[in-house]
Amino acid sequence: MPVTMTKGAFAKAGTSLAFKTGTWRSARPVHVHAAAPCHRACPAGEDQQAWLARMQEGRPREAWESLVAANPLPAVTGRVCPHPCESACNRGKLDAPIAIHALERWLGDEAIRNGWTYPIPTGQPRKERVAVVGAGPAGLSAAYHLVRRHYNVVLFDSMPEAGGLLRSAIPPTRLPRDVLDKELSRLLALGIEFRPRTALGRDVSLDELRNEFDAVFLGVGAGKSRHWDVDGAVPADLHEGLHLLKEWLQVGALPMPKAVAIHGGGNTAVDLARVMKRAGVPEVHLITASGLPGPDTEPDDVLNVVPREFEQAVEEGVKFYPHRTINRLIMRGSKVVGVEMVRLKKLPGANGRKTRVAFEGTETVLHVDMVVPAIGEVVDPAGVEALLHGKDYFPADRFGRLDGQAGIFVGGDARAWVKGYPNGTVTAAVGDGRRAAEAIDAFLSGRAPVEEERPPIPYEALNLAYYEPSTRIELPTLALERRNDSDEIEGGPTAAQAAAEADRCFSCGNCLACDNCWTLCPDNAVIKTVETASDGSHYVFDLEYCKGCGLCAHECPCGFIAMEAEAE
Amino acid sequence: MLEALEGSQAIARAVALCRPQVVAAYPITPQTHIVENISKLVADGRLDTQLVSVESEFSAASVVLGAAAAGSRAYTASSSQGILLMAEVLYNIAGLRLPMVLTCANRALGAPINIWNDHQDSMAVRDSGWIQLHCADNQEAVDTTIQAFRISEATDLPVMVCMDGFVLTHTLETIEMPDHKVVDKFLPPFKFARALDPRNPISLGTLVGPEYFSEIRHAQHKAMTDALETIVEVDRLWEKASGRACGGLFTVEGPADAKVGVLAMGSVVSTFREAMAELPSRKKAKLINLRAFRPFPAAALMAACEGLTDIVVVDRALSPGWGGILGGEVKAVLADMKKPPRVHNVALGLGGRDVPLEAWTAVVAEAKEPAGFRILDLEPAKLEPSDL
Amino acid sequence: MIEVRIHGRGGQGNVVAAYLLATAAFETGRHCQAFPSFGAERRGAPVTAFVRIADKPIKRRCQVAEPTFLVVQDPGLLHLPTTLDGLRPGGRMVVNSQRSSADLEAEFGKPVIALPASQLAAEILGKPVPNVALLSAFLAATGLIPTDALVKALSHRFKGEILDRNVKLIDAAAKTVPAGAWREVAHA
Amino acid sequence: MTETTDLRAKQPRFRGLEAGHRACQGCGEALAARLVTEAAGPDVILTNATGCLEVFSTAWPQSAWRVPWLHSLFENSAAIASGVEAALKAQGRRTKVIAQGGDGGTFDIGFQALSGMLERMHNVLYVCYDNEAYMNTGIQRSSSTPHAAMTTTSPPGKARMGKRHMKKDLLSIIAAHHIPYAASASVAYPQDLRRKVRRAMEIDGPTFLLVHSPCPLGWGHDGTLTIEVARLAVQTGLFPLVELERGEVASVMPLRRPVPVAEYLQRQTRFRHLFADGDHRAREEREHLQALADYNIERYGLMGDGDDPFDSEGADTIRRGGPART
Repeated sequence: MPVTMTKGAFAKAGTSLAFKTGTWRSARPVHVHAAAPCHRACPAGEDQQAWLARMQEGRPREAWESLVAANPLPAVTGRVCPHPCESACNRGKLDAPIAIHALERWLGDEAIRNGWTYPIPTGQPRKERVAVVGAGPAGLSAAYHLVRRHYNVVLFDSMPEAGGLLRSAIPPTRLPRDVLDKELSRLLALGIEFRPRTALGRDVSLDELRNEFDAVFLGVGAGKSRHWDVDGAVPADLHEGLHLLKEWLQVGALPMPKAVAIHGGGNTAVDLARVMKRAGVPEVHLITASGLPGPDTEPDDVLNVVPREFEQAVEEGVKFYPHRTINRLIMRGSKVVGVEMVRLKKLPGANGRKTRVAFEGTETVLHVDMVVPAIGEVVDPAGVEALLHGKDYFPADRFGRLDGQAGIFVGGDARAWVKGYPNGTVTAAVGDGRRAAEAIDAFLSGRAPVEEERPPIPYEALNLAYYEPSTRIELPTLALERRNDSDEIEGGPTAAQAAAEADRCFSCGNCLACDNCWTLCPDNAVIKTVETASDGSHYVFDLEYCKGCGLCAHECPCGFIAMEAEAE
Repeated sequence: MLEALEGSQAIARAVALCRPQVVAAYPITPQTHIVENISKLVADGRLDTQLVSVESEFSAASVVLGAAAAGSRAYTASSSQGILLMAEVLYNIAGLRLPMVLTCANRALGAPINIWNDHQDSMAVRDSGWIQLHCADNQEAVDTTIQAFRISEATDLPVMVCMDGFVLTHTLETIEMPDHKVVDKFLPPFKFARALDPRNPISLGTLVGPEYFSEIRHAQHKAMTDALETIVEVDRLWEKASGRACGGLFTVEGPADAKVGVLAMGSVVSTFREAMAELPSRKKAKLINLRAFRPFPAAALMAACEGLTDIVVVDRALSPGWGGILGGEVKAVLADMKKPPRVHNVALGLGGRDVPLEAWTAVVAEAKEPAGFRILDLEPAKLEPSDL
Repeated sequence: MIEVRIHGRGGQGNVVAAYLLATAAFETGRHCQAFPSFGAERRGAPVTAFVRIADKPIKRRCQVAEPTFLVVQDPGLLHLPTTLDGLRPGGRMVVNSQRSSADLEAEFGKPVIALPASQLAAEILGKPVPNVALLSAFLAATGLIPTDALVKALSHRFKGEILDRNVKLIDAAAKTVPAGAWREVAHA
Repeated sequence: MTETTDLRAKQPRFRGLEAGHRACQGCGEALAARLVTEAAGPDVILTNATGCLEVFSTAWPQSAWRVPWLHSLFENSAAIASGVEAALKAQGRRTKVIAQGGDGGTFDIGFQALSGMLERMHNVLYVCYDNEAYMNTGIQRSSSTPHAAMTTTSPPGKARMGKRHMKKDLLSIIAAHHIPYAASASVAYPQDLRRKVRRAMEIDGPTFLLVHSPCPLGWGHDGTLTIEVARLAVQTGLFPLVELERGEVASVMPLRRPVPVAEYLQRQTRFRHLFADGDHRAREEREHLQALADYNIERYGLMGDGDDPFDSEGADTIRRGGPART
């Protein structure tokens, strides 16, 4: 461009734009929508950061809609989930994690209260029909996600009502039945054909389903208690924990020993212990190989219940014996009069895998007149023997696919453990249903299933200078003396509490729209735009001028910006 | 109206007639009376201007720089060390092509400190890019001051009006002060196309690299040489408006057939004029009163020197180790003539030494001496033998 | 052309005296020039100023080396060798002094008009500033310019009561000298 | 015309300093000037002392400025601003004048002109971008260089530990002019900085703003860390953010948890010699700097916990959808 001489060498405003400083750059800033730790930790696949963002914006309905894109049952999981999201929450390293669990519950309750309906993405109706066996969390989730994909779904369950384990094994003190009913009825109203009282192997066979449907999802759960004995000894009047719990939930019957030893470290064990204690059993002992929640306990060694549940159980008088197992049953005839416990711990063995080692000389005796095993359940093989091959669980992959069984998908407690995809919780079952729906859709569309893969965002990637310390909300709990068989023990947050709590979210890995990059770029190379920034942020980098200093990346509070070396 | 006025007072009145919007100054002898008189005019409500009484000449020059850049007619005055303290800014004002007027009440430079008149100060900033106009008497100083604003605003070049300190600034004499209506008509309100204005935001004072610096300088040089014409034209217009001219670039006075010329600037010209008339002279000589020192009227001067055998250039300043500054320049210019006269160069009246009427005789007589430079009114008896 | 040199001390209004005299001349239609020999002197030090009065424009700007008249504002200055330097043959001086003119003429060998200018000024103006009284005496003796012109020159600087008192001082001072005694010198 | 060109024209904020300037990567001064001009808005006239800012913003025939801008010399930014202001007054224009300079042009060579401008009560906001050395000429010490810092004219060696003298307390000298408003600010606290600019803009009279602006090259830190280093200067107490009205302290940005100065020092190579192993002088100088920070904390009462209306604590904290709610 020819240069025009100017009197006294004055220059016109903003003409420096002709000088493209972008050529100076050796690294460029890029937006990296890394996965927040809460999201990565969520077995259901929720993006908590995303829906917390909507809450921060004051749009609870949008938050709920974002949430139910992964999990159709927030009012349920917001009560029963052990919330690994909170354990993973980066905020926990600064002060205390976001009370995600409580906010999920609040959103779930708001949806019920306001009659919000699921947003179904638009799409072409599919003519294929899918059978979903089991109306527990896995089956419900699979059905839901298939409906979202416009498939025809028939949902089978042996019970008269949907809910599976939610209804049969979780006390209403943890999950009030009206909440469950409302959540499920909204789901079933989506157009799912529900066939209750239809048991696989009894009322319908697997082959019939295979013939009638284009795909079959098995969310049959683990309904059969795992075999339990102590050196071959079994009390005559042995009752498994899950059985007792179901019986109490269905007919209100409960044995009333003077002292009971419950063996196990999961929700069934703890729920049953609390139910028995509240029902008036004088001594309730819980013996578990796991450790108790606390700073010194390894995450993979801790009692598999929500810490608050544990705390409430202690409050209510349940006595816990961690890192122990039952070494010997002390019998008088076929009646139990006591148990001998021994201390044990998970230690790395010769092959590096942790195994439980009992320590001789640490035996103690507990005088009880009843022993209840609650060490877990396995799949009831009735009707699915051909798929189980004598195993406890279906050896499915993370998408629920079974080797050599095209068109059959499994999820929930019924599938075997897959690395990175633990199960045994309601939320894990919801996640299984969601992934299976994707797998079924992929199968029926002749493609491979995909799952979102985003890099994690560690605490160190955040810039904490921008976050003020703040206090986590305290939730109301029913006073000890007012706890009974039916009233919910834990309360939810108020709307104001929920909003304040959501504000605490760091927004890990996602743009806060805080303007820092825009404000702090010395080169005016960050441009603010809602329309053009298609990556969920409000900004684009003007690479014509960006010198690649990296200041924006360093000052992004939520680690949304990374520097990427320019190609040579 | 004819008045008996002290030179400084007359200059203050002339400046006021030009309605400057910003005046900034710092006191220094012998400029002081000008600023005092302007301050009095402001105090009496006879001049509506922003009078900025700064903390140094450096800031005085900087203030008028800023004022001019913001589109205001600006004025300042100084002398001697003050001019040197301004020097850095003076180069800037010219380089930025900012119009304004500065009165230099010419004074010697220290050390040794000397408050009296010579031309060393304005000579020290001769290359700054300012137009420099010298005045033989206070009437010329008044008229030149008014012309200076018009020249400056027509050329976007700053103008330094040089008037001898004390000899003119502190002398009361008969002066015709122009009527304000005449001046208002002659000098319309200042409109500056490049004025700093948020509605048309330009950047003034940019960094210019080697690839363009020569061109920028060339443009400045051309503007200066073009200004020769403007100076003549403005003087003509002023004559039309007021009835008085100041002699354009220079005047040539005395017998037309004289073979000897004397070239001088400033108040000595006035003394020489009277000497030419009063003193019996054996040799005819012309007097060339150089008004425009910058831009230097090279071509016109060559033409005016046609037919001279000798020219004596009177310097009121000294470049130690070289000689007279004006003398050197005249010699350089006349060297291009087909038959250049011999150039004799004398300095006199340094540091306020009185230039008596008889100096004219000595200056003319210098034409008989070999060409070269000397301090004419040196008193050798006062020197140490080793300095002889 | 008449050339006058005024001698005084810093703070006595020496330059003002020169300007007043020149302005008075201007008021009568003459050309004039007045300027100080400005130095680094401070209050009390001897100072000089110069006045030229002519009927045609005055171009020379050199100092007055050979004055026709001296105005001496402080009698002590007469004892300085430079004060009488260059006074032309026949030149005269007006001196602020309590002594008689004859007394001073005898001592300095030049025609002198002496008057107690400081005393007069002190009485009439309330300040012992001798310059106006001396100028009045000078004008009265030379008849160079009517004293009215001096009043007019003063009127550019003073108004009201101060001007009135100065007019009284001019009258009083003029009466102390023989009017027109030096007329022939001034018109030579 | 690219997509960004179009977007650039529609930015929801005023740009006084446009892209395409030639400042170093991560330049604190460029950022500070950008923030100041943004807060000041378009109705201003800027002056600029010679220095990095002037050089990198106006390589003719280009200029990065979108507001009228005037540069003359190193030492006369305040004086030419006085002139511009006088001219505006004469013309009856209400445009505000902002004079800009670095620490060299303000603390040192332009100090007299600045004092004159303040004394004459010109309606000018003077902004000093303090990067604590002569950066334009290649990192020489100025009177603003902190004690013990290394520059090319205060190198550490056997006989010296960097700059021997203290950082000049310019703000106190400014305060002695009893001008209506003077404040210190930092690029690390843009909300606070912009608020102070707006405050100064509203005052009819001389105001002064000292903006701590890290120089990655001169201080020896990565351009990425410009804000972090500036933030630490504030959080250690070495660069207190204060507001003065008529010379009296009117408010300070309180420190809730002062950071030890070592956190600040060790991020910059200009203080590298203060971390030499086994050199007792290094430890002494570190302690000295800590003492200086403690002195500031005590002198300005930075350990704030009251509900001062000017309490700008958390000025750097952010929220979804924009800056801190104030």
